[in-house]
Amino acid sequence: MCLGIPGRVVETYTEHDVLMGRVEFGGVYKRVCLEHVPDIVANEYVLVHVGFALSRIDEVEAKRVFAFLEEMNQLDDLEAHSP
Amino acid sequence: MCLGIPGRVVETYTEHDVLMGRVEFGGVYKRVCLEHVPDIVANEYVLVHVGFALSRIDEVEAKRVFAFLEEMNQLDDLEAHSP
Amino acid sequence: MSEPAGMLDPELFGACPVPQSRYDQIVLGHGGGGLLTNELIQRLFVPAFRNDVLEALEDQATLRFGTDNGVKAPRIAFTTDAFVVRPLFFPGGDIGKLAVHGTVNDLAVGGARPLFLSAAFILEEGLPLADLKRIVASMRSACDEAGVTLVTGDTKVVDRGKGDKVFITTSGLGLVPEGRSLSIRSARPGDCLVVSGTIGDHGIAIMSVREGIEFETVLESDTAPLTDLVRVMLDACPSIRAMRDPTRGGVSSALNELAEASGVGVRLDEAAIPVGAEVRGACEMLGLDPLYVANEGKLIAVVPAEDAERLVAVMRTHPLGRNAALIGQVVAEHPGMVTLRSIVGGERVVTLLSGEQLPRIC
Amino acid sequence: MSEPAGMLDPELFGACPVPQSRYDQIVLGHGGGGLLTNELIQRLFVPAFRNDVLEALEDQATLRFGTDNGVKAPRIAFTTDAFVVRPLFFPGGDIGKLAVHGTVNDLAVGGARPLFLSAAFILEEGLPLADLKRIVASMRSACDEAGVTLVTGDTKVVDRGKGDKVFITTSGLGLVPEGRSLSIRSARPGDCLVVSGTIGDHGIAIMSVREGIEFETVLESDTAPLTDLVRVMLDACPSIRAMRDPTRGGVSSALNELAEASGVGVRLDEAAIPVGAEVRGACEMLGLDPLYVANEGKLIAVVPAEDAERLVAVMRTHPLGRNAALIGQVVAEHPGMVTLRSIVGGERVVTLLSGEQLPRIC
Amino acid sequence: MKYLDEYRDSVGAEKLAAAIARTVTRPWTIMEVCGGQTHTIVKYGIDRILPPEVELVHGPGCPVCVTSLEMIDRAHAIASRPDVIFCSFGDMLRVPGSRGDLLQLKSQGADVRIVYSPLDAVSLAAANPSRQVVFFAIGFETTAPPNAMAVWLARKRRLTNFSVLVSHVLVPPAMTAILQSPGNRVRAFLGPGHVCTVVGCGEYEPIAERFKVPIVVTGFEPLDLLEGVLRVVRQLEEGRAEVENQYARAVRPAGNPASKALIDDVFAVCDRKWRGIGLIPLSGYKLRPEYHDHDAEARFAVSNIETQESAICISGEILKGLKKPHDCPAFGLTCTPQNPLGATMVSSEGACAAYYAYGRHLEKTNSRDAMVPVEDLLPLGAGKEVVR
Amino acid sequence: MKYLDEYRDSVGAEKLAAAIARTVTRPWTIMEVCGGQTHTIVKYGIDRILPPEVELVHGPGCPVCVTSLEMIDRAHAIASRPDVIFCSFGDMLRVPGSRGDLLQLKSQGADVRIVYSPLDAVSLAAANPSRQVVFFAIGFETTAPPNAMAVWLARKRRLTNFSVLVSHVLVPPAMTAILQSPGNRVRAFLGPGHVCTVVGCGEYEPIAERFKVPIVVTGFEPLDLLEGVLRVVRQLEEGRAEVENQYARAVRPAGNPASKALIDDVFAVCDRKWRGIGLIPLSGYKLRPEYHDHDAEARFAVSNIETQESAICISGEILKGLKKPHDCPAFGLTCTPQNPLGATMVSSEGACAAYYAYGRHLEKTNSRDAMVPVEDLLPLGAGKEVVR
Ligand code: SF4
Ligand code: SF4
Ligand SMILES: [Mg+2]
Ligand SMILES: [Mg+2]
Ligand SMILES: [Mg+2]
Ligand SMILES: [Mg+2]
Ligand SMILES: [Mg+2]
Ligand SMILES: [Mg+2]
Ligand SMILES: [Mg+2]
Ligand SMILES: [Mg+2]
Ligand SMILES: [Mg+2]
Ligand SMILES: [Mg+2]
Repeated sequence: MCLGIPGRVVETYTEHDVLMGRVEFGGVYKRVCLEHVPDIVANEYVLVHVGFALSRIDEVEAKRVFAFLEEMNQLDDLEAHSP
Repeated sequence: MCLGIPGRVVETYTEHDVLMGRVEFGGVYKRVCLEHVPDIVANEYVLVHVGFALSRIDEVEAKRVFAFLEEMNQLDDLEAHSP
Repeated sequence: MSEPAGMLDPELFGACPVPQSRYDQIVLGHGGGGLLTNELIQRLFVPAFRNDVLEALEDQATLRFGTDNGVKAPRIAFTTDAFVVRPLFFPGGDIGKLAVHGTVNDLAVGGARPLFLSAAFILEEGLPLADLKRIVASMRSACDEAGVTLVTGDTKVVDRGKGDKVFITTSGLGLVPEGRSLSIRSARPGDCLVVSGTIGDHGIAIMSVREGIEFETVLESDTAPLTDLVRVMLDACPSIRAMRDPTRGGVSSALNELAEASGVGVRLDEAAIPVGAEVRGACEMLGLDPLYVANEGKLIAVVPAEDAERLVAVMRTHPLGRNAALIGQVVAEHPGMVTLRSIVGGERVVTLLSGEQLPRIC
Repeated sequence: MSEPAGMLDPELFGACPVPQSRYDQIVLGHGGGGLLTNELIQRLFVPAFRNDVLEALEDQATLRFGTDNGVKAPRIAFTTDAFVVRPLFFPGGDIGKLAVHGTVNDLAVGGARPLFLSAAFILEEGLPLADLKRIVASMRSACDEAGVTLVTGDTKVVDRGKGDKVFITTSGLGLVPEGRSLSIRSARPGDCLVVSGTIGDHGIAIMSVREGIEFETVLESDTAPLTDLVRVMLDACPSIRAMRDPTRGGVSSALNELAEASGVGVRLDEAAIPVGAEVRGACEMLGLDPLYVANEGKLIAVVPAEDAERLVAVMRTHPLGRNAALIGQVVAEHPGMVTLRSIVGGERVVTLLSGEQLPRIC
Repeated sequence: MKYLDEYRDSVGAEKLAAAIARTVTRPWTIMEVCGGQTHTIVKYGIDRILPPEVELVHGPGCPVCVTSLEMIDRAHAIASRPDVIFCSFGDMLRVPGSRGDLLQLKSQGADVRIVYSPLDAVSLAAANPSRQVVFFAIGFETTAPPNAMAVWLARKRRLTNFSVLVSHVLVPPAMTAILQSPGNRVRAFLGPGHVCTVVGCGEYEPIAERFKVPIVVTGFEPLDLLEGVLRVVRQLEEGRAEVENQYARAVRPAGNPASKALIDDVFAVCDRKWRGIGLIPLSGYKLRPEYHDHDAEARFAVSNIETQESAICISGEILKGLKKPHDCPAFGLTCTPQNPLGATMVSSEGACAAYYAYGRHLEKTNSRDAMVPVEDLLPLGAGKEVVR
Repeated sequence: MKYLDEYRDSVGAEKLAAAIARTVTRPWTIMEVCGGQTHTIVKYGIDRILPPEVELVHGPGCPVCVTSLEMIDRAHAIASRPDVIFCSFGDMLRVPGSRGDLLQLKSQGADVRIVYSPLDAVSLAAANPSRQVVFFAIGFETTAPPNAMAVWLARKRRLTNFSVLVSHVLVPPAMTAILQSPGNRVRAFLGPGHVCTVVGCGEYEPIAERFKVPIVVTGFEPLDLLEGVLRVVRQLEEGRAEVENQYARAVRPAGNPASKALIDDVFAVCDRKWRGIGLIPLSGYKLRPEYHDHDAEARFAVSNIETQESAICISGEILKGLKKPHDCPAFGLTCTPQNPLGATMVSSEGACAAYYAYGRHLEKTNSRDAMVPVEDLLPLGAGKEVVR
């Protein structure tokens, strides 16, 4: 449900007292409502659904799955080396 | 001014209390308002302007120009014969 | 329909060849086949695409394809027309039939044997499929009747309100026999003009079912494929110099184009022009001139005077030519202009239709 | 795109070949190039016009005209397409340019040398003449670039609200060299599929300026005439079996049609398919699949495996082929069907677009 | 067609022309008042078969081309409204106001429709209750009964969404204005046959008497016109100035009483501006106050739109018979049916348009001259709009 | 693209799949609640790289396909009005109600428009003050903040011509209904990542606890889904039933407080009918009375339109994870994306449509079977409309 994709905030502005922004998706720019990610700053990423930012993407958390994969790699190496 | 052509009344009827008729123009039929030629009967000719009959065509009067031409013919004959 | 070269001189008309009438937007008259259409073609399309074939402004382009082996290749006639007629179904025909006949006839009057058609459909959302099916079936039978095969096509759909049910563009290919060369540029003073039948039938049939003007009479369009009539004519009378189907803009446009292209005058005899009783009635009623009303399934031929009587006689043996008539002459006077001797003996100029035909109050 | 004969068996499908989806009226999807378009063609147009050339459902018909003298005449390719693109002017092109490229490319991918075009215009009242002039000028320069001559045309005008500014139907004629025979029926298991560049650029460029979806980014259409690229390809690689320009319905439609027509399976490698960054961004944002997005100025070629690498190398030397890539194979399995190996190794079927592409919420 | 074909006979025409030639002894200038008659004259080339002594001049008898620029501007303002279906006779749509013609407005999206009859506009109003249907009620006395009938019927049918923009004009005041013009050359009139079917011949008696001009109420076919000319010439040669009725097959001396009564019920006489001529007192009809609810001018508040005509063209003098189209330096050059500058070029009935279409221009110019450089053209719409 | 491409890595996918295979010891049925996740699974063929013990079943997580037939009929009734511009997300337009879908209605002349965002519909209302602009506000919790923002903004901007037809649905009540169904086989959930960005993870704790099901809130890319499955399988194998957050890069445990506050301001919880499932108590949002002026259902008086669904398809059981598309005799035969009979075929996110599009049907049928004789088809719109 609910197509949501990460986009990079390029700039912010207000319109009718609502926080809006220009957000980039792989080189394409779109107007997005940022009212619910009020602390966002340029170059941060937001998760956008129907032109509305639902949350900020957390860069640290984003790497966790790779840390986990890395662990598995080391596990593999261990297994590979210990017979 | 005021394109008007003779048409043959085919049938009459009333619509919204107004006298209307089906009028033929050289094989083409058109709805015409006959309210101002109230005594018209089928097969008589009316002079129609913008879907409205202005007057009945008088058959006797219609022939007058030809009578006049006929007179001239006779005149011509006379002139031709009398030197 | 090409004008004397000077008429298009940019020095004379400014660098911009956009039509210089009072319209800076398209109005219906630009599609009426008369003066505005002519201006659009002469001032916008011809200058943009300028090339010999297009500038001839025949109803079809005649092409010769080079062959690898150096053999003389056949001459191929190529034509296209868009069909936007409303209503889609009318007495005597429908848009599909018209789309086949129109293109077949443009080939035939150029002396080509029509062989192949393409059809591109622009459909408006909401068109009942049943209507489309009926149109397509009608096209098929028109193709069969005319002896052509529809070999390629395309379909596009546009939003509701951005089209009008169905538009069909057909293009046609035909084979031009070696040695045959009909052209509206080749009329010569002394030639005779022959029409294949009564004029105005198609245009009045369409008008008779149009909103706001409807008659209570069913008038039938005369749309028909002219292939066979043309064959009979050319067999009997190879001296025919040119033919044209007087469609949009009527006889007036076809003859003005001929007069322009050949640099000759045309003189018509009003009393000789065949007009059906109902077409006359409708024209009188609406204040229209049959010379400006569209035809489908009729043609005008230019023929040397010595063959004219014989041509008319031959045409009258064909169902599509039974009302054929000699309607006028090509003259050396007033080149580029069409005149008409009225039934009471006066003379007038038959100009191109200005704008589109509108019913008149006066 | 023709189906196994049984699919059209009237016993199976009833006597009425009208599309039997839930629509009894035309909807936009019928023009989307996907399943509904396919149904319309298969169930309405093909049965009505039934003949060998049309049923081949190539993008162009290849014709041979008999000659009087019995000499073997050249083979002529004939194609038509209607262009209804909105807006008229878009980044990287306009409707006029597209109308020339589209028809030139249909000829080129059939192996023909494009030579002549016709153009039929359907204009809506109120169209600024300046816009028409701009479109026509663009057509002329597109013709010059592609080496074709526009030799005949037509113009019709429709009432305001009965059209949408300009529709253009072009038809094209090209010469097919003796001995050359490209056909979407001739793909063989083992063949490779090559695309000439990134996909989806044109469709996304058009979408990017469409009301309701506008991006704040100017994406350029990739519209281009493929004549020269095709020439280079065929010179280097005469073994090419088929080509197609994946326009409406995108790569998915082109390959499904190929699979159907040749009775083979197609297997794509998602990771190998070139997609530009911005097209990817736009597709992610709107929930679209680039495989279904329209292209202009791109082609897909089917080539025997042994020549594939060389073909890609040759294409990359051409400006229009610099992103050429080998994207999949023809297989004997699942005939008539296109599958794709995803970037994470799973497999799925790439069906025809169902209806038209709509931005998704989910 | 009966009552048409027999009046288009070339043998009869020759005889009548010969009789005229036999009768005439010196030059006479005769005006056919009506545009329909002008049409017949040029379409059939009738003036070419008349003796040189007889000069026909064309009167202000085209209802389309005498409609004032400001009335067209008002029509434009009304038809521009999205809630309006604007209905008109076909030939009125091509007449340019200050901001182009109604066909152009239609091409820009306005709902402008051609009707054959004003009664068709009433039916449209009934069929479109949520729209405002406005009919452009132009015309001479001839068109007054159908237009009045439309208004009367709309009121009777309680079609509150139907209204008319009235720009009716009357013939006798125009004839009087012509006869009173300095330099007037008109010595006799072919009277307007169709107008007289409605109002009869009585209104013309005082004019004939006061100005000593013969007036022959005449029909519209070639033989009618030739007989009309013959009768006028006879009067002139004999020094008479009477009203005669050549068109008795359609015209009763008293006109049509039912029509006159309906006109009286719906319309009142008013001053009226004529394109090319200017204001003529008591020369038009307006709606009576009882029909105020169906008055488009009031409903859409457009009576404040007033437009000055440009002084470029000589159509006023042409309408009065003082000049001919060829006397105008713009004729066929910057002024063509495609781009008309004045009243007499705007409709195919107008004298300039008729000359352009039917060959008089052969003598001086060529129809292809219609294509002239844009620099030479006047700005679109020669008028200047004043909104107060 | 950053935050997308790195989660679509085939090496990582293989490793995760291998880890799952190593972990699993017996069969488990896991439901991904969300249609977006279903989409990823079939698009990337993820279920094909999972060990056979792991069965993924697809939940009712497509907002388009769970919208009730009667809501679509109400939308149809509103969009049919000539004064209305009806705006919707693109994929909603293809969903058939009793009288066809909104694309068909558009093809018949209705002004139906696709918008990318509900805020675009607000702009349309501002740009078209003389029209009624109605937005079809469907969606799960994810779409509630943008929809609420549209209503809030319209009120703030006094756009009295803007209203919304609300058909919002909520995930937790649907999960509860599934777990309570007789014959339920679902032993764990991949939780709806995007829903949780708004509402957080807290609402799922009671469900995990009460029904003893692991719930791993999961993202939408291949690596997300594989990690989600791995985490679920570990819990299952270890006998745990906890709420975990795989999608922590976007989901805060407490969700988005601003979004929750706005939802509370604009919406109130209500009972809601789900297509294919039926009424689930307290499973939706409706507008609060304070926003009554922007309620399209009230404004256009359509709440009396009620429609019974046909009993033909098994989409309800599919939505609850009890059956798979192939268990339906209509799948791929009389029911196709072209001619969908039930909720799960109507959107490309629906389980039946996803199977149809992405290859599960390879096993049983052929896409060309979509072309079936018209006799075999059900009448257009399987539902029956009841207007009270
Ligand atoms: S030709 Fe034109 S400018 Fe001259 S008088 Fe006639 S209408 Fe006026
Ligand atoms: S295939 Fe169609 S009929 Fe069968 S369950 Fe799915 S939606 Fe219902
Ligand atoms: Mg043609
Ligand atoms: Mg033609
Ligand atoms: Mg095509
Ligand atoms: Mg329409
Ligand atoms: Mg022609
Ligand atoms: Mg093509
Ligand atoms: Mg094409
Ligand atoms: Mg043409
Ligand atoms: Mg439009
Ligand atoms: Mg193609």
